[in-house]
Amino acid sequence: MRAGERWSWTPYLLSLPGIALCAVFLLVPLAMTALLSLNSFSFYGGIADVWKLDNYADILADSYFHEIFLRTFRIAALVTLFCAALGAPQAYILRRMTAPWRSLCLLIVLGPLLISVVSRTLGWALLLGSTGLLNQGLLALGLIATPIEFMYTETGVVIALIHVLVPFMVLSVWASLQRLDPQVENAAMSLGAGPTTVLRRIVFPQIVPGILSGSIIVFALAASAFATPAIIGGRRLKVAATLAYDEFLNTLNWPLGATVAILLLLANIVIIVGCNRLVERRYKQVFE
Amino acid sequence: MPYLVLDQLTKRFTGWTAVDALSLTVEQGELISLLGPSGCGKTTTLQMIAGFLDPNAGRITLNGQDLLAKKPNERGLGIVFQSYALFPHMTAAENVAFGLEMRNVTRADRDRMVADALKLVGLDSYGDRYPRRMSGGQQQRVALARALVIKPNLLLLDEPLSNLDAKMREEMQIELRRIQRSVGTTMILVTHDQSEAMALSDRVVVLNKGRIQQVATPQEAYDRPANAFVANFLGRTNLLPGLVEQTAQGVSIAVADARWPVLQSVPPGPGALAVRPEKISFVAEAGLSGIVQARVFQGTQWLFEVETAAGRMMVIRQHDGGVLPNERERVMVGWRPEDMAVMPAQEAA
Amino acid sequence: MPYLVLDQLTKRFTGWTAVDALSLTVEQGELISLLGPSGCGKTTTLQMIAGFLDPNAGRITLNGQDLLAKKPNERGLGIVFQSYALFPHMTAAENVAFGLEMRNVTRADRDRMVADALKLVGLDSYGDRYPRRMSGGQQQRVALARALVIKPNLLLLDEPLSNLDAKMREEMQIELRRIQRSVGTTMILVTHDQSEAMALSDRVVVLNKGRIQQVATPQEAYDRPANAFVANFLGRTNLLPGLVEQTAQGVSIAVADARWPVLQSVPPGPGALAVRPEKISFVAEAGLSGIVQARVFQGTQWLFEVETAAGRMMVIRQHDGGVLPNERERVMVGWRPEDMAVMPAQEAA
Amino acid sequence: MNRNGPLALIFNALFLGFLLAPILVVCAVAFTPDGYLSLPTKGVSLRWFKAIGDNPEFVRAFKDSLLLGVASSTLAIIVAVPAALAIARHKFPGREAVQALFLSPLMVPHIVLGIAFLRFFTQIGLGGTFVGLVLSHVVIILPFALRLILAASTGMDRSIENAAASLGASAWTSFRRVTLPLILPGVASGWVLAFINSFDEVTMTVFIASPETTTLPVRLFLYIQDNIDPLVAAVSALLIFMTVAAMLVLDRVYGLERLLVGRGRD
Amino acid sequence: QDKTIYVAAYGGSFEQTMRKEVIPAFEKATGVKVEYVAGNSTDNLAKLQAQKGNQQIDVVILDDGPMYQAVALGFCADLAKAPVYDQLYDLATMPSGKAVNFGAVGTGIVYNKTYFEENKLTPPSSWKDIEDPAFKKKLVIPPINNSYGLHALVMMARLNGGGEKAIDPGFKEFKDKINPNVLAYEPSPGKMTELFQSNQAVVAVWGSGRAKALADTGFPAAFVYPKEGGVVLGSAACQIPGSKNAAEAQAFIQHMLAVEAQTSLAVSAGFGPVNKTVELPADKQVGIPYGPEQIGKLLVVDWATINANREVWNKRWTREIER
Ligand SMILES: Nc1ncnc2c1ncn2[C@@H]1O[C@H](COP(=O)(O)OP(=O)(O)OP(=O)(O)O)[C@@H](O)[C@H]1O
Ligand SMILES: Nc1ncnc2c1ncn2[C@@H]1O[C@H](COP(=O)(O)OP(=O)(O)OP(=O)(O)O)[C@@H](O)[C@H]1O
Ligand SMILES: [Mg+2]
Ligand SMILES: [Mg+2]
Repeated sequence: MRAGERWSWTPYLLSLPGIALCAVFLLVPLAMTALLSLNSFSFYGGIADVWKLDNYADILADSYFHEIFLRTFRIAALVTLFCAALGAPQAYILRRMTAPWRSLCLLIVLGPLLISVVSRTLGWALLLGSTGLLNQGLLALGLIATPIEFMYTETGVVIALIHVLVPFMVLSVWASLQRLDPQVENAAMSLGAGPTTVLRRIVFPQIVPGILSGSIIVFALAASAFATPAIIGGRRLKVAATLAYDEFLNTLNWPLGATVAILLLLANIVIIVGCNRLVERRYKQVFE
Repeated sequence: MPYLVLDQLTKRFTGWTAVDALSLTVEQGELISLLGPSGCGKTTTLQMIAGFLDPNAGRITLNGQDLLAKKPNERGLGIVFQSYALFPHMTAAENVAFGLEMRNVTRADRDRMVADALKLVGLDSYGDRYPRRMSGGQQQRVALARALVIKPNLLLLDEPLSNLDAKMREEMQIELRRIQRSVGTTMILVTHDQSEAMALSDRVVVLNKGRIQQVATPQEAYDRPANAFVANFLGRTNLLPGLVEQTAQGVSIAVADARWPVLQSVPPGPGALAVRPEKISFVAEAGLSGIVQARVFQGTQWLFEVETAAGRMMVIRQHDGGVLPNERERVMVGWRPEDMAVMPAQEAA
Repeated sequence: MPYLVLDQLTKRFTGWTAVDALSLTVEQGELISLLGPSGCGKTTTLQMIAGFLDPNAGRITLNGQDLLAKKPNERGLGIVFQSYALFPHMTAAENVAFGLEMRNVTRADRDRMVADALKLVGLDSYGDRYPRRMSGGQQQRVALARALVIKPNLLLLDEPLSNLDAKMREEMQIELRRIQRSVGTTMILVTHDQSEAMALSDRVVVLNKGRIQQVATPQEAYDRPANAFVANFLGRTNLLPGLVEQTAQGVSIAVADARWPVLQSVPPGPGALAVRPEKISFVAEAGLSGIVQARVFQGTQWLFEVETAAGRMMVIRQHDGGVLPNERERVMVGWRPEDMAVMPAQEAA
Repeated sequence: MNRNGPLALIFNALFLGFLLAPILVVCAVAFTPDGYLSLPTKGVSLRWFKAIGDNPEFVRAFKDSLLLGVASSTLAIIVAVPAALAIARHKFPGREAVQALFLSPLMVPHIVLGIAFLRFFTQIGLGGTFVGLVLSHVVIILPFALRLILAASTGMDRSIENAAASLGASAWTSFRRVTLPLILPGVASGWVLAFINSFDEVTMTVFIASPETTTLPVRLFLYIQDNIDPLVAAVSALLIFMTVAAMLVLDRVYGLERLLVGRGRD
Repeated sequence: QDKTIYVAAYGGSFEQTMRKEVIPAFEKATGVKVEYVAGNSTDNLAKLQAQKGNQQIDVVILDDGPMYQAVALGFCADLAKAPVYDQLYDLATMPSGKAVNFGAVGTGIVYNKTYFEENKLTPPSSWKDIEDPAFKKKLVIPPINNSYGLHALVMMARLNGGGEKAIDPGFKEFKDKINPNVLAYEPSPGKMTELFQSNQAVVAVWGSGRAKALADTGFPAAFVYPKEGGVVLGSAACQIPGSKNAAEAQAFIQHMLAVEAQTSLAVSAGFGPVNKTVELPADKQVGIPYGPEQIGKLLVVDWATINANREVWNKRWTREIER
C-alpha cells in the first residue's frame, strides 16, 4: 500500500470476481457440508435431518481420531519442511543457471506434475517396495541385509508426498526469485558474506513470500492429500482425508465424514492463517 | 611494489567488448579516478576487480596475489555500487552493520561503528528506516556508509556521490580524502564529475570504448592531454582554424584578423589552434574581435559564447565581481601564446 | 495566467513531513529548478505533481484545472525518474516507443521518432538492448529519451543527468534548453548540480526540510540569498569574525590586521562578514595575510585554502595560466567591499 | 557472474534424479512386452502404446481433459490475477478473510468437495454438465494460480508502473503492457500448475463427470478397477512425450525462457 | 432413439463387456439408448445418495453387500415380474425382492504360483493357511468394508466357533494371528494386482473373477477355494425408484439375466452365471463358479445380521485391526 493512500474500493473490485465465484461455487457446497456434519446417520435409516453437534463430540472425545489428525498434521509439517529445505535451494540454483539449462531443468521439475498421481505412486511402489529397485540395489551393494520398509510406513508417505509436492515449492519460490536484484547479492559478497550467508541473510528474507506461498500450498495439500497416503500408506496408516473418504464411500456415514472434513478445514485455516500472519509480520518489509 | 595490478584485462559481452586489454598499476594508498564517457567500461572494470564479472582474459593481482583465484567474499574490498544495491529488507543501520557482522565485530563495537558511519554521512537519525522509505541521496549515503564502515584496504567507488548536492558532496569528498590519508586505503573512484576527479585523485585514468587513453595526474592530463579524445573529454576546448606562417619574428599563426606567435614547431601552412575557454580573457587590443552571443551564469563562473570571424568560441570568466561584457556586446578576446596548442590542419580534423 | 500552481502542498509519511505547505507558481515555458539538500522533499514534490503520491493537503492546478482530480495517466506530463524506472522487459527502443504507442502514433512515425530520440541521447545503436545490459548512464539516457519523445507540455526531471559525464551532460543541457525554447515545454528540474541549475534555470527554488527558502533567478539567489541557509547551500561562503567600528571615514569592519569599509548599515560592535571564495583575489597589499595550506586543481579553476589570522578561508582562482601561489606560500588576500556582506555577530552564529 | 558451485550442481542432479526416478520407472515399464508390470523388463515392445489406440475412449477422455484443463486454468488465471494484485498491493479490511477463502479449496479433501458439488449441481441443474465441471475445477485450482501470482507480484517496483502511467497508459494498458509482462513468470507457472492440477484431478471429478464428459484420469481410474496393467504406464509415458513435444514447440514459437524467466532478464 | 436410460456400474473389464456385447444387443432389441455411468460400487452408491430425490440414474449395479444397503436406504424399486426370474439359482434372489444378483464370483485365496514353486511352499488349501508365518508381510486382504474382507472375517469367526452372530473369534484371530502377515489391507483391485506384480505380495484373499483377470494378463496367479468352502459374492442390479423409464430399466435388468448376456459376462468378465439354462463350453468354465454343483458348494453369508452390525464391526475393525 502506498503511504497515505485513501481507503478505496479498488482491492474489493479487483477481488470481486474471485469472491463471487468462491461464494457461489465454494461457500455454498461448504455450507452444505457444514450442515451435513450436524446430521446423524444410521445404516438402515440413512442420513437424518437432525441438527446436533454429536459428531463433533464423538470425534473430539475419541483418541482414534486424535491419532489420525495428529498423524495428518505431523506428515504435513514434515513434508512442508522438507519441501522448503529442498525446493527453495533448488529454485535458487535454477536461477543461477545459464539460459538453455535453466528452462530445461525447470521443465524437469514440472515434469512429475504432468503425470497422474496414480502412475507416479505406481512408480514409487516399483521403486520403494520391499522388492523394489531401491531395495534391490541396496541389497546388491550389500548396504543392507533386509529390505527397508518404505511402503506402508510414514517415511514412505512422506517421501512420496515430497515428490508430489516439491515442484509447487520450487515454482513458488522461483516466481519470487525473479524480483531479486543480483547486485544486492554481490553487495553482500563484497562485504565478506560467503555463499551460505548470502543465502541465509540476503536471499532468504527476500524470497520469504515465495517460500510462504509454497509452504501454504504444500501444507494444505499434504494435510488433505488422499491418493498418496492411500496408496503408499495403505489403510493402516490413515490420515484425515482417507478417513473422510472411508466415511463417505464405504460406510456412507456422510455426516461423520463431513465433520472430519470441516475439522480438517478449520485446523488447516487456523494453522495456515496463523503462520501467514506470523511470517508476514516477521518479514514485514518484503511484503510491502 | 605495486599494490593492485590489472594486466590486459578484457571483458566481452555477447558481441560487445566492454573492456579491452586494460592494464593499470595502482600503488598502495593511491586514489585513482576512472573517467570516461557513459558506457566506456568503468563499472565493468570495477565489477571485475570485485569479482562479480569474470574477465575473458587478463589477470588481476592484489599485493602480489592472484585476485581472480579468490571468491568475491574473500577479496576483502569495499564497493559502492552505482545502483546502490542496498539490502531492501534491512534498515539503514542493518545495512551498514552487515559487513561488520561478517567480520564478527562484537555487538557493542558494531553499534558504535554503525552509529559513527551513519553520522558521517549525515544520517544519524535515519538508522531505523528501510531503503524504500528513503530519498535517492539518502540511499546513496547508506551505500557509502556501508562500504566505509568495514575499512577495507581497497575501496571501489562507482559514482558514489552522484545523487548528492554540492555541499554534501564536498563534505564526503573531504571525508574520503581523510580516510585515504589516515587509514591508507587505496581507492578507485568512478566519477562523471570532473572537478571531483581533479580535486580528489592522485592520478586519473581516462577510458574510451574500453581502452585506456591516458594515465596521469589530473593537471597533467588536463594541460597536456595525450590525444584529442582526452583533450576534448577533460574540460572544453576551442578549436580555431588559422594559417601558420614563417615571418621575420619567428613562426606565428594568423587567426582571422589576429595573430599569435607559435612556440611549438609546426610546419607553415593551414593549421589549427586549441585553447581552453578559461585561458581566454577579454582584452582591449591585439585580440580576436567578436560579439557575445550568450552569457550563462554558472555560480562561481560565467560562460560566454562569442561569435568571432574564426568561429564560435567559449570563454569562461570567474564571477569575481569584475566587469564582464553583456550579451550582444562587441568584445575582443585574447590568450597567452603558451596557453594554446597549434597543430597542422589535418591533425585537428 | 500562471501555468502550474502548487498551493500549500503537504505530504506526510508516517511521522515525517516530507513536504510542508509548499506553494509555487510556474509560468508556461519556464524552466524551474528545485534545489535542496538530499531528503528535502524534491522527489516527493514531483511525485505529487505527477500523481503517484496523494498530498495530505493542498491543491495543484495546471492551466487552471484541478490536477489532483485527474489520474496520473491523464495528466499528460513527462517524467524522468531518479531511479530511471525503465521497463525491464522492453528494449531501449520499446521503452522509448511506449509513450508514443499510448498516443496512437502510427508505426512509421513512431519508428522515426524513437530513432531520433535515441540519437539525441547518443544511443542510436543501442535500440535493441535491454536495460539490464546497459550501463548506468545509458539507462539514464533511455529514461530521458522516453520522457522527451512524447513532447509533453510539462516535463518533470528528477536528477536526469546525474550519471552522465560532463560532456554528455552539457550536450543534454543544451538539448533541454533547445526543447524548452522551441516547443515551449514547461520544465521542473531537480538537480544537485548547482552549475547546471544556474546555467539552465529561469528561476531556482531552494528547499530545505520540505519548506521553500527562496524562489529567485539563479544570480539573484546566488548573490542575494534570502537567508543563511540559501547562502550556504548555493556555493561556498567564507564567514569571518570582525569588529564593526564607526570611524571618521564611515563604518568599517576590522578583520585581524586588515580593514574594509562597510557599505550596509550595521550597528557597531562585534560583527561578521561573509564573502564568496571566487570573489577573493591574491593582492599585494591592504589585505589579510595568510599561508596557503592546500591548493586543489578543479579543472577550470583552483581552490586554495588559506590560513589567516581571522581563520581558514577558501579562495577560488581561475586556471587561466596566471601565476598562482604554491602550497605553504605566504600570501595576502583581499576583496572588494561590495562583494562582502556584513552582519552583527549574533546573526551569523 | 554467479555460477553454481559444484555442491550446488550435485544437489541439482540429485534433486532432478529424485524427481525423475519414478517417472523413468513408469516410462520403462511402459515398454514392457509382458502383460503385467515387471521390472526389469524382458525386452522392449510398443504393445501397450498400441493398446492405447485400441481404447478410443482414452483418446476422447484425453481431449475432454485437455479442454477442461485449458478452460478452467485460464478462467482461474483471469480470476486470480486481479485478486492477487489486490492482496499484494493493498492492505484492506478483510484481506485475510479473502485469502483464506481463496485457499480453502486446498484444505478440503476432494472427496468431500466431490460429493458436495454433486449434491449442489444436481439441485441447481448443472449436474453432469461441462460447465459445472469447469466451474468446480476453477474453484479447486484457484489457490495454485493465486499463490504463484501473489509470490511474483509482492514487492514489485511500483515506480515502473508509475512510469507507464506518466506516459499516458491507462490502468488497463499499464497492466497489460507492464505489470503483466513483469509477473508473467508467476502467471505462467500459475497457469501450468492450475492446468496440471485440473488435468490430474480424479477424486472429485469421479463424482461430477458424466458419461459424456469423462476425463482421462477418471478413465484410467476406472480402467484399473479390476486390473492394473502397463497400459497405465504407457498412457503416462505418452503424456510425458507429448508434453515434451509441446514444450519444444512452445520454445520455438514463443521461447520458454521468455515465458518462465521473463524478457530482458538474465 | 428417443429414450435413454442411465446405467451405473463398474468400470474395467466389466464395462468393456457391457459396452461391447451386452448393451449393443439390448439397444438393438429395444431401440432404447443406454448411457453407461462407470464407477465402483461405493462411488455409485454415494452418487445415489447425493442425488437422492433427483436421481439421474435408472439402473444401478452394485456388489451384493452395498446392494443390501442401497435397498435398506430405499434406493431400489420393486422388480417387475418376468419369466426369466424363474430360471435363476436361489442365490440370485435377494430377500427384499427389490434387487437381483445377476452374477456370482467366489471369494477364495489367490497366490503366486512361481513364488510358491521357487520357495517350495505347498499351495494354500484352507482359510487357516493364511496364518502361516512363512507369509509374513506377504499377505494382502481387503478391509471389511469390502465384501472379500468381510467374507474373510466371517470365515475366521466361523472356523473358530463363532459366526455372523458371534463375530468376536474372527476379530481375535485377525488381531493375533493374521495381522503380522498382512502387508496391507488393500481394497483397490488395481493396487492388489500391482502388489502381486511387483512381488511384494504372494498370497491374498480375493475373488475368483479378479484372479482370473490377473491370470489372463499372463501373470502366474492361481486361485483356490479353501477346503472349508469359498464364499459367494454376488453382483446385483436394481431399478431406481422414480425412474422416468422404469419399464425400460426393468427390461434392461431382465436382459442381463437372459442367457445371451449371462454367457457374455461369464466368458468376458468372469461372472458365474446365475441363469440355470446357461451352458458354457468346457474351456470357458475355468476360474468361474459354474453349474449347480460348484455354485452349491459356495457358502452364503447372512447379510441381514451383517448389515445390522456393520457399523459396530467397522468401528472395531478400524480401531483394532487396521491400526
Ligand atoms: N515512503 C516513505 N516513507 C517515509 N518517509 C519517506 C518515504 N519516502 C521518502 N521519505 C522521506 O521524505 C523525505 C523527502 O524525500 P524525497 O525523496 O522527496 O527527497 P529528495 O529531496 O528527492 O532527496 P534526494 O535528493 O536525496 O533524492 C526524505 O527525508 C525521505 O527520507
Ligand atoms: N550484461 C551486459 N551485456 C551486454 N553489454 C553490456 C552488459 N553490461 C554492460 N554492457 C555494455 O558494456 C559497456 C560498458 O558498460 P559499463 O557499465 O562498464 O559502463 P560505464 O563506463 O560504467 O558507464 P556509465 O558511466 O554509464 O555507468 C556499455 O556499453 C554497456 O552497454
Ligand atoms: Mg557505470
Ligand atoms: Mg530525490
